[in-house]
Amino acid sequence: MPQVKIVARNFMDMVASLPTMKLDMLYDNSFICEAILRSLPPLAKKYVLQLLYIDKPISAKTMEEWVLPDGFSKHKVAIDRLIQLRVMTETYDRKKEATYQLNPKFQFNLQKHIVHGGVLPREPMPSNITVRLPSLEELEAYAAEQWECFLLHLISSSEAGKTTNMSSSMMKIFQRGLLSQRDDREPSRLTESGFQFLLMDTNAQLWYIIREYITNAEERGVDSADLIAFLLELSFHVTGKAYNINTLTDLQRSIIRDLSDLGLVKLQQGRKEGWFIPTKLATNLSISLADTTSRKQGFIVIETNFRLYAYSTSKLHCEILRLFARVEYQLPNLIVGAINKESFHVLSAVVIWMCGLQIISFLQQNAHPRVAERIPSVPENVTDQIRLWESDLNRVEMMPAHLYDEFPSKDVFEAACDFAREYGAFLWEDSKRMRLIVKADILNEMKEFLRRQKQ
Amino acid sequence: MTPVSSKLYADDVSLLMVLIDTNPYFWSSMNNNTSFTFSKFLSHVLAFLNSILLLNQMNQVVVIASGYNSCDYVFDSSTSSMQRAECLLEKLEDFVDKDESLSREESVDGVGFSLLSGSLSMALCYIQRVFRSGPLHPQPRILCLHGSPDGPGQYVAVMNSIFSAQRSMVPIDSCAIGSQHSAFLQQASYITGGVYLKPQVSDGLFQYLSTVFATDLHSRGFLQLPRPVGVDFRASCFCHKNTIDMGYICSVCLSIFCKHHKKCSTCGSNFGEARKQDPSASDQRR
Amino acid sequence: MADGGKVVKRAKYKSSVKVPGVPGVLKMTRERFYFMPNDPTLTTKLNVEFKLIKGHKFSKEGSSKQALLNLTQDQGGNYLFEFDSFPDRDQCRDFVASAIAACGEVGKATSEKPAVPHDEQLSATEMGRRIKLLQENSELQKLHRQLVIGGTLSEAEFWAARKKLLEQTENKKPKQRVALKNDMWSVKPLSDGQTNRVTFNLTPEVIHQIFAEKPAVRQAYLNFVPGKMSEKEFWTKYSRAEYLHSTKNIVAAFAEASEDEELAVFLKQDAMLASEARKKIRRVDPTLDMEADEGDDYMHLPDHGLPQVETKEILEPQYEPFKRSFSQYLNQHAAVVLRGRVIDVELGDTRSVAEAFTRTNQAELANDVSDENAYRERINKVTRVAEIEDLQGPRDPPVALLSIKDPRDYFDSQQANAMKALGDAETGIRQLKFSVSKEEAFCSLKDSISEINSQGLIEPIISPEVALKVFNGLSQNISSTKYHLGKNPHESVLDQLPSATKNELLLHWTSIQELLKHFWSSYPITTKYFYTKVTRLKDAMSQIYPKLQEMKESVQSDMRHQVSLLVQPMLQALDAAFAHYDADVQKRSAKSGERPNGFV
Amino acid sequence: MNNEEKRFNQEEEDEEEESGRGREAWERTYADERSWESLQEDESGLLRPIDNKSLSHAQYRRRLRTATAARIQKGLIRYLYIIIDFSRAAAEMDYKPSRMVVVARQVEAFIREFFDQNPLSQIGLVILKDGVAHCLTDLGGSPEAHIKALMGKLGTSGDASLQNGLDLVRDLLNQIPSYGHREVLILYSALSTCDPGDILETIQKCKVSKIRCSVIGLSAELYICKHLCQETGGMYFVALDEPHLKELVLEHAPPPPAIAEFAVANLIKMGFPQRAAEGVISICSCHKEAKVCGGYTCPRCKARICELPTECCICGLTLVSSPHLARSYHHLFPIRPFDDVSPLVLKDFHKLPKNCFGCQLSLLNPGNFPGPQVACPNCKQHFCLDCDIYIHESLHNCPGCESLRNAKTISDMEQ
Repeated sequence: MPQVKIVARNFMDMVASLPTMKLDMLYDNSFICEAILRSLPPLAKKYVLQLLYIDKPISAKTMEEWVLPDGFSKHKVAIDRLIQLRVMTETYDRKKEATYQLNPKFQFNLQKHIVHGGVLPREPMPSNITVRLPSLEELEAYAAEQWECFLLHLISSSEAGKTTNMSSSMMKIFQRGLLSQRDDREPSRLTESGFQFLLMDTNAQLWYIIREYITNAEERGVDSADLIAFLLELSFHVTGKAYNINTLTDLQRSIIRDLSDLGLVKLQQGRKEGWFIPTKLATNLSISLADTTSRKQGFIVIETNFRLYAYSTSKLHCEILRLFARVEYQLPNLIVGAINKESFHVLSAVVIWMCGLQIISFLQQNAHPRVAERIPSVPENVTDQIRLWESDLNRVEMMPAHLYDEFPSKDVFEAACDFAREYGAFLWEDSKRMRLIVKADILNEMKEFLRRQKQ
Repeated sequence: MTPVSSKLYADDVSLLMVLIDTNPYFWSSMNNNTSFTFSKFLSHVLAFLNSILLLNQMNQVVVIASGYNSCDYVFDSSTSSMQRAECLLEKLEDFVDKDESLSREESVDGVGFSLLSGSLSMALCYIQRVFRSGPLHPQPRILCLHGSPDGPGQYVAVMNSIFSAQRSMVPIDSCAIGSQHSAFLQQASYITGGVYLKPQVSDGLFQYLSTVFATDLHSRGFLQLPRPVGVDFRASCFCHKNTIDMGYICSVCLSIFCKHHKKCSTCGSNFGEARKQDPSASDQRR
Repeated sequence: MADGGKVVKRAKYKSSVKVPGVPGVLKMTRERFYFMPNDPTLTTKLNVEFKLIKGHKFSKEGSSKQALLNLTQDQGGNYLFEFDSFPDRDQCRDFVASAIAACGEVGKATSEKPAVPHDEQLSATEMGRRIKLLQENSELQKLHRQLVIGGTLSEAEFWAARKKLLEQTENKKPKQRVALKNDMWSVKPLSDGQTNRVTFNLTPEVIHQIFAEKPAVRQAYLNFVPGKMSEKEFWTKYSRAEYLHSTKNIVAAFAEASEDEELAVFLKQDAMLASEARKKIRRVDPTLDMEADEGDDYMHLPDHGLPQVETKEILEPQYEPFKRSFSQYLNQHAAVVLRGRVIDVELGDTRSVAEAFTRTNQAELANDVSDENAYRERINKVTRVAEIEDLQGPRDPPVALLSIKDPRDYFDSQQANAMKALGDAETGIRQLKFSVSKEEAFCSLKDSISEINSQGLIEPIISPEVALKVFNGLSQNISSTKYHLGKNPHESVLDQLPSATKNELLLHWTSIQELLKHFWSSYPITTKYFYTKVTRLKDAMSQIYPKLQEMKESVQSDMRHQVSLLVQPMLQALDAAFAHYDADVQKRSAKSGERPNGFV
Repeated sequence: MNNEEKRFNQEEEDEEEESGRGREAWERTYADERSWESLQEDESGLLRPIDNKSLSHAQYRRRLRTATAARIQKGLIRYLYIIIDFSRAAAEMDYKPSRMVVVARQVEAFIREFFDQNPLSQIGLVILKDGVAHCLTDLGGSPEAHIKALMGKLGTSGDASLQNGLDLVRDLLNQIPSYGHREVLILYSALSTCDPGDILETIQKCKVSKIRCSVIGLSAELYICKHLCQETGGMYFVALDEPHLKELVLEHAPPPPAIAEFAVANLIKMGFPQRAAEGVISICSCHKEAKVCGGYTCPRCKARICELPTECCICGLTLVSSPHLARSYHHLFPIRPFDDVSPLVLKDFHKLPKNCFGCQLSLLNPGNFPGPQVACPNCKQHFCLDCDIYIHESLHNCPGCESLRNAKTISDMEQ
């Protein structure tokens, strides 16, 4: 599945990739520990929990006692993960047996958390200072809008209504891999991964972007560890509460600004001081990709006659639909279109390689609630048809070849055919009209051969 | 591509229904006989609940107190504002008051039994509601932290609950606090595929909880949890109460007798004719 | 045509392969076979018992040779038959094979224990089935040889336990009588495109139906065949008539009929039906309400909305008899179906069927005149049906009431032994002696709650030492149970054993199972017969016992453990049986001869 | 006249065909589910889906009333034969994909439910085909065996003969001991029975041998079926559609009330085998394979059995474990049906509980006034409709009563 290379890797993979001493630093604040814990695979979580109050190293054997024969792979994964994240340290006792022990900082923090509860990274501002804060709904809307506009910029800056102040260099970085541009004259085209990116749900997209953001932090002269720390921290702020900007370092301020463009936070300026309001996007950051419950309300109804109704006001949706459907007309809150072979092939022209399943899953994930409860939410005949189209897209394979004709004589022709056959480059012959098609790669040999035939 | 649902919901998200035994007589007996007081118990349990909530922000914990005269919900993490188990303390206090007000007899000889069947039934109802809530719901399991002896009157009710749980594939874990094993819970865990455990070191309750009972259903596929000591499913006869491996069952009320009677002592029906089944018939039957 | 019981084939009986041989019919039953030459004047009739037949040879198939079957008699002589086709021959051959075997078996079975009661004389087919089973299932054969031939069980006993098996092998015709086909039979003329030749195919079933529905045809058949015309001619004529009808060209029909009076019989309306109908009218169920379907919307169509069969144009009177109404046909068919299968004869030969029908008809007509009980039957049927359900009260019979005295019993039956199992009943008792007043109980509870509430959880929740201790304890517990679980519970132990041992073991096992089944099923001992049987069984088992023992020793050391493990349960089972036997014997001797109640 | 009937509905089928033929298969599925019928117009003239929840609930309650009116004996030990009509008529397509398939599906579901509710009972399968009755499986306690056999034998042909079926079953049921409740459940597709003899006699015979015959028709009501059920004290219903059919079939899962004249009390000899000790190997007599530990040993003949409940295949002793008995106890102590809370009470809803006692679901409608709810006559607690159904169909005890010591004692006195 091509998807894997685009799907945003877990935040924690990035954390894990940090150098050890940075990691240990991270574990100083408890909410990072919490975040890390939550990101662990189930088995690992359980191990942490059962070692929570044990301060002696536990031999690997004892741990394995618990594992069932068919659970060993999982066990391995869990243990590796723990060690990788330095949550657990592996040491060898004098009997050369591996023993595990919890990272004391980590352990302490968790114990504290369990007994006293988590501490908030910073206190929200008292409501008397802040002018009326946006309600959660408004915040949602704001976040969605920001994010969408950002995406629009990403795929085609022309479509985007309002501009973002995200630096264009930054944009370029994000677009890298998603868009491909032969040269500046023609508009850049969506790559396969770009297409898949669009079909991913918001959190996945967010992850992808954030990852890009972090990975190239260094070249902006930002320490990725700090960045990660801050992002995690951010994710533990309470959605919709206002936090004073002055509590941030300059670096964090600059980050915040970028994030506000992505819709992770909303910036507001009061009389004397400004504050930022984390949105849901931000607070979801620490959630590992696996459990994103932020399900957007579906909006697409597709009928057995391939007509497609999308109850959406968003430009982005329209753009996405355009990718594979012929949009016929567009009402304020409704996009009507149809999927058909043509539009499909257009798509295949746009996207170098594409996956019908991708589209189907997109349709399923965004099915309108009324259709959603029907099984299947997308009619079989549509899904089947899409698969068929796809299959007959990659039915033909092209290869460069040369047509030879006007052979002087039958036997020369025959000889040529045989020659081509020997090289395994023979493609097609028309014996009575004496025409022959041969793969391009042996062109020279053919030339040479034919010349020899001449004499 | 992985199916939508699995992508959206982690497989270790779990709904934990905890039934805590708040039988005052039992606890005061514990206070007298052992060092393991109710407050200790509470702090262990609360810590455990907190850690469960910590493991996954979508984990859900519901606590039902099975008291001496009544049962009630004391905590539901999905409704409570803060994700901390300490919230249950106030409601627990109210509950105990209510429980006291309900009780009639001034004092009971012995420990008496808490209303396990009631809390079990409530827990199951709640779980059914979660099931109804849609395709994406946390994996429910029940954990009984029970100490009081089993209440004879409750047998049928408890069994019913157990079977209902089994039908909807909800495992019932049970941890017998106190010095006494519980036949109910043992059967419950055995039948529903849960874990039955009786801590040797009562002060280590938290360790037991976090090591054994914190395991989510997904991980149980890979882990070997304490297996129940062989549960003896032989019955014992109504007439002498001694265990039998062959007996006579009343076809009307299914009461068990160790030897042949003329009349059923339980439902009073007469065992009339047809006592002999002719061997030829029995022969044909196989 | 053949069923389990007999085979009938056309064949030539020859003294040697060269001679042409005498054409005739070879008929085989389980016990004997007959040969009837077609030409009755000839004297080469045969009637031989299979007992005398020792073996049979037959010619290779496929080759241009004739299909020969050669039955060799024990005292030299042999019977040589040539069949029309190899399939025929093979059928007979197989039959002969089983028949010969059967005679042998029966001989053995009966000769060995004539003493055994109700060893009923088996029908040949039954016998055949058993033989077949034995041939197919080698294991069963072993068992059979060991137990039946070995004299432990009687044939009957052996098979009684295997009714199911027998029924499975039983050829697919169940003993239930099948009703007449519900769907109407109509000869569909299958006409191949080019030639205007029309073919009808008549199966015995179809013929049977024709006879049932068309008395006249039946009558005609009895009159004409074989005297006037051959069977074939008859049916072609009939078919022709049917064809004419299907064309619905009455005039043509009339024309043809006037030439050929036999044909006319078919074409004319069925006179007998008419006569019967009149009688039938009297027998009509009075509750049958002709007006019932008044309202139904098909009433406005003529002829109950059945497809129009009659041609509408006016016909001269002389054509009248040739008109045939579909509804007539329909009703007749329905009547026949409802009457059910009145005759019960081999559908094979047409004549007997026809005769049977006539006989039954006559019978009906005869007793129909004064059919008292039929009349009464009709009356009480009226009373049963005439009532209008809506006016009747609910019919449900009274239900038995239940009164449980004390539900607690149900608990105790559990509690008692559960506690025993856990081995700490006494602690339970200890707990129960202890009393505290309501106030302090509840107070202490509330105090501890508020305590927590005020100064939070007790820290540390748990001391590292305790935690470690508990954890290790649990781990040990786990590892210990793991060990108990056995190395690989999945793969069968049997396969580890050397095949010889395995087979021997299994053989013993099966025989023991068989014996035990019979042993237990023959309790309670009600008759002398069972008594003897049980003793017989017991002896047999006690013979096996030592065998098992020595087997245990015999196997080499590495396997011995498993084998002994496997053998152990068998021995236990046997012991249980013996113990039960002795106990029963004592009981019987104690209350001398008085039958024990149903519970052994 | 069965032919006529046959013809007529034949023609109807044809018309169906006509109308159906125009469309593609996938279109027809839409036409068949009749989505437009699940709409209704509200007072403001808007179309909205019918909430048939309350409707079905009312229906369910009616059933409940009749079911557990008084404390009565139930046929706890049942010997049930399911006669399935796989005649030509079962090939009709009015149920999708065909009657046969639908029936098979329902029977499977039924068998599982049946053994869940009556662990001590046995089922046998009989199929009507080609005018005769084939005994598919004979009485047995393992659901899988039956289901496997059934799924193997799908396929329709010939006529259905009620008489043959009944005769066959009667012979089989006459062999079973007297305390067992003899039942027949007939799933009948055909519109006619095509019998070799007089079926009325057969029906009388069934009545004599105390066989309770119930019929579920798939096409239309037949007099003969109705007569049969009336005579033998069974139930006769005709299914409207698949869900209805399912409902009707599952209604036979709980044990029927024991009819006074039929009921024969008796003591049944049963064995309570112990689980085999750890590490014991032995050949089990049911599958003839060596089993390492696990499995049970017959207390009488020491044969090894794999699972319970069953009949020892050596000595024929019925083997159960105490939980299996316990499974049936709830039939002995049924809970009272809950009462609907009358609108009058709902008027002053301030003193009513806000949440369902069972599942804590809010009982208030969006309009913040109480929605439909029921109350236990014994403990007076209020429940939501879903809990009501769950409590009576699966749980079998009232959380309210169970969680009130005093209320409990009251109910005990009543017992």
